[in-house]
Amino acid sequence: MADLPIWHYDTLFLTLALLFGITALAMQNLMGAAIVFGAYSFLMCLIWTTMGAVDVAFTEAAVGAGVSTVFIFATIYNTGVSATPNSPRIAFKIFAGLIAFGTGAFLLSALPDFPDWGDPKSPVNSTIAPYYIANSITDAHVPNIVTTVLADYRGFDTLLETTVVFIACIAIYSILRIDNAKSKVTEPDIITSPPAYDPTDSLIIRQASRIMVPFMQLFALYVIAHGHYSPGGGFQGGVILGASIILLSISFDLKHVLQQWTEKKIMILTALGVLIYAMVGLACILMDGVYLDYAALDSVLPGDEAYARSHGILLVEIGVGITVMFSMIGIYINLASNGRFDRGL
Amino acid sequence: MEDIIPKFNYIVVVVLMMTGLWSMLAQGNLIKKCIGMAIFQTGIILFFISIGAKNDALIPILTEGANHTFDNPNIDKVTNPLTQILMLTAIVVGVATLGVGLALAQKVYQQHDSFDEDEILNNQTK
Amino acid sequence: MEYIAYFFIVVGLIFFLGTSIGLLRFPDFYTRMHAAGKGDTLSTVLILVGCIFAVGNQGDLNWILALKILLIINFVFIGSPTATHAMMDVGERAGAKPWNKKGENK
Amino acid sequence: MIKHLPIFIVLAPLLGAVFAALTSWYRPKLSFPVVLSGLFISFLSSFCLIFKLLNSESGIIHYQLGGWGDKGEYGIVGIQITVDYLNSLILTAVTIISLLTAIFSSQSVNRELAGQQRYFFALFSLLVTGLLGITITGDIFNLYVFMEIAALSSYALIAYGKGRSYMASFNYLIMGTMGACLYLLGVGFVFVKTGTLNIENLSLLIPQTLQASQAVFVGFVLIIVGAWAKMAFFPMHGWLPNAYTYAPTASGALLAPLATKVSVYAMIRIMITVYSIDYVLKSPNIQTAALLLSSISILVGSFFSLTQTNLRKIACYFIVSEIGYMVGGAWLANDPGLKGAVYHIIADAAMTSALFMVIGCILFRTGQVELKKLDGLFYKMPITFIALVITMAALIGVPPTCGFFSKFYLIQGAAQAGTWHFVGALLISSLIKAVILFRIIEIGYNKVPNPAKEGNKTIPRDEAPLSMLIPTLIVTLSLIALGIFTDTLITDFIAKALPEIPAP
Repeated sequence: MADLPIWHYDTLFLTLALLFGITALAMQNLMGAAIVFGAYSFLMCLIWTTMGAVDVAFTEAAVGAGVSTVFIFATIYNTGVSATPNSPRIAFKIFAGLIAFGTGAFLLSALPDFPDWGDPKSPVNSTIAPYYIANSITDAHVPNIVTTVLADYRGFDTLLETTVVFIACIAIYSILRIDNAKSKVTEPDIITSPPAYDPTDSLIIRQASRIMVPFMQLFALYVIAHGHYSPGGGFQGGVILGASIILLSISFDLKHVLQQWTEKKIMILTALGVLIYAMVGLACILMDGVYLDYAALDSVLPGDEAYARSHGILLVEIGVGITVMFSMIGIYINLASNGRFDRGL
Repeated sequence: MEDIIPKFNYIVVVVLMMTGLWSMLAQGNLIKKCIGMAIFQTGIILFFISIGAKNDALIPILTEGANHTFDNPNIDKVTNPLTQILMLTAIVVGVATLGVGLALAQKVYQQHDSFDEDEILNNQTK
Repeated sequence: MEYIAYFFIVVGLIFFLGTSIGLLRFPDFYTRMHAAGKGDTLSTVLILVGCIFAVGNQGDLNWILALKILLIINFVFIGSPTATHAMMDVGERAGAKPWNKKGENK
Repeated sequence: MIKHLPIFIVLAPLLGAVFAALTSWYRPKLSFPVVLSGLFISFLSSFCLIFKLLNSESGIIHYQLGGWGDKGEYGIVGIQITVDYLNSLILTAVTIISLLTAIFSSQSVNRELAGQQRYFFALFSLLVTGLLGITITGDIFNLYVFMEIAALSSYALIAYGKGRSYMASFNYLIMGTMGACLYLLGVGFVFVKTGTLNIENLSLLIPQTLQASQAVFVGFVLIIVGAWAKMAFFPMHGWLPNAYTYAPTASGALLAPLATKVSVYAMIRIMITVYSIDYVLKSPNIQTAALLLSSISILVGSFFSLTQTNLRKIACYFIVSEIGYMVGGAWLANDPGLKGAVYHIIADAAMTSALFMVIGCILFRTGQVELKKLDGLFYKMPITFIALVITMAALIGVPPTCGFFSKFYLIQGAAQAGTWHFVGALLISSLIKAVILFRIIEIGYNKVPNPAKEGNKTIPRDEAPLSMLIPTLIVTLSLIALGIFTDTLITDFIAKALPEIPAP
């Protein structure tokens, strides 16, 4: 099996993925489109796993197939399902099709110039990347090279990426939240506690999620902490943690979650995650290093310089995890309740 | 044919991306636009992952194995980690954009009771 | 060892085939969900059991991995039927009528 | 600490935003000063960097994040941020304008967004972070991330406008994401052939060894088109007027001068540093197309501005036409053209900023900026009106304002390249702006009989509050100051920033 070039089993997956993508866009029922889109994302995970990109596949499984599908559901729940167009706009569609076709042809014109798929000597695989592979262990004692590059070599990207998630959370709060034109900054009204037993709620679902959620959270913490040695890290763990809360709010009632996770808590914790990351970087400056140079933290963290890097990576991953978890919850709460914070999906 | 087979994946990637691009441009439904956007982004991610793939290579997590050791790994047998990091970032950026897009779509729906672009335009010019 | 793995995986796939056929051929929502829920859970579990043997190394089971896969089986076992139940529940509330022999309600 | 100045430019507004989001829950009043101090630190850092740059021999300051610098045969393995003559100016311009806009907008935010301003300044600061990041970064992928930071925060800032702004913001999101995706794809195509993302390493590789590569060329076109979508260049300009018109005053005043200009900077950076002028000149088809599009862009922007009745919409269409100036100037790919384009980035940032601030002042007092309802504006808000006239004069290109000099260079460049349609478009657009200026003067000054004379209706003076007026005046006067110091700017910075350009 291992002798086959990569593309042998990828061809099937790729064609299927293409099919799913087109189906998702062609469906008139938005709910169906969202489901097919989720399936498409899972297929993408498979493709990436076969290409050896486990971390990406993990993230896509948690983010693309999991959370974004739920986001689309929440939106559809608050709006309408059907997507029957009023006007077909044939001419415009053909025009757009021509643009897309032209762009595609232009992109494909570069095809003969490309290295073959899976060529280990292609420029991408032989310029900087070997440095990471060869030095990840000596620089940071981290076998998962993706983690090292993510949080150390290109740590600045990750700081900004965390910021992007933070922005998304603030942006959605500021877009969707409905203020009752109160000029005073107050907590949203205390939400009355839901009835103990709601006949429309299923006991089975509640119990099942009650069993699942602790394990999910445990697993998420494992993913964050064990990101040095196995696929995963702050993002994946954070998303799973967020997803566990989202599961609770789906299976029980959004009110439960809203009671617990007020806007204040979510915003403070989301900001806190970014702050942890940025502050670890600043600490490096204060200890005579460059920004995000965890080796400068050598004197406070145990072990030698490489271990200092390893611990620094862990610290920032925790920051990332916190931000991602709470912003996912925040985004979900907003999308599901349509900014009203009283009821929802 | 000889030229095409090793590069078949790029063709699929391009078709995927163009499907997404087309639906971002042409679809009248806002949610469909969002889904098209996500598909476009996945296409780009797939493109990046494919250029970093290596034949018969292991995942970028080093282990003590038969053909390479911990301190001195066999570079040709480890998938390129760099493209993967870039795409991790791109995925997260993608979901953030999707969230904001959906939030805006909900607000638009509240105003116009429709996801259809033409209808919204009609409502606005009324 | 390898053959045990193959056996489980093949049996799992047979069940999966049954699931797919059932999903397509059964007449109404409830029977379809029945096929999907039961067949899907069982076949996933069987394939995972096959995987336990497949990841073993020359006759020895890789215990850590086996434990992890067992945990996955556990969660599939909880999650999949619950999801099916939830969909059934929603289907009933949405007014999907069960099929009967006269074929009144399709 | 001097060593760390480059990172503080980006970090200060970022931390300001985070702290603002935190403090808004405990001391809501503190969140504005926190953001302001972040912007101020950023401004100070960029200002100090200019002097450091002038004293340095190499004319370039690197800062390698995480200490991951050049590793011999591998190249630069980490992310590097770079300050050189080209971007130090733009960094300073962005920080100054954002600082002034923050001061300017505190009042209007309190009034327009009463009750919802909690995250406004956090988002404001994050937008500035994104813009500064685009300007300062030395890594093409990092640029993409910064682009998204700026974009996401601007979607939210525009959506603060309520009403029609949601749809405008959604359209902007779709167009902006498309632009960012095309950019990222272009980065991918470049990456395939080079294997590195660092601008400095790329600039060594591409012009020398990869001139003929089709993939690199496709990457070039994709990056440029992506940047065009972000800056609302002609065929993709549809989102801009609505988005900036329906945004709240404060968002408009920040976004309009900076967001598009920074994209232009990114395009120029890719054109002259990553690829090279040589490369641009060797792809004549793209050059001709770009020049033609910029002429059309200028004309479309100008003519549409003539048809509008809302001063804000007019200003938005001005942006579309000004984008044409800069893109056209850059694609002339000769010495005066590029000088004009780079100079115009700064000049236009100041001009647009002044224009939107003036509009903000008028909006603050009168609540609307419909052109025909501005009668008697001169008597009501004389200082604001004079500022408006000066700004419009700068946009037309009346000496000694900065607009004159940038246009001078652009026309000189176009004449040198023989691109006469660009010259024509420039002149026509000036003419149209002059028409609009006279219309404004007509309405604001002549339409109402002079209230100072006896017997006429008196119009009470009602200027905007000082916190709005002073930033407006500073920016307006800077238009003249920029014009006076053109020579210093061009010879000390811009000429040094541009590479050797082969004579035609």
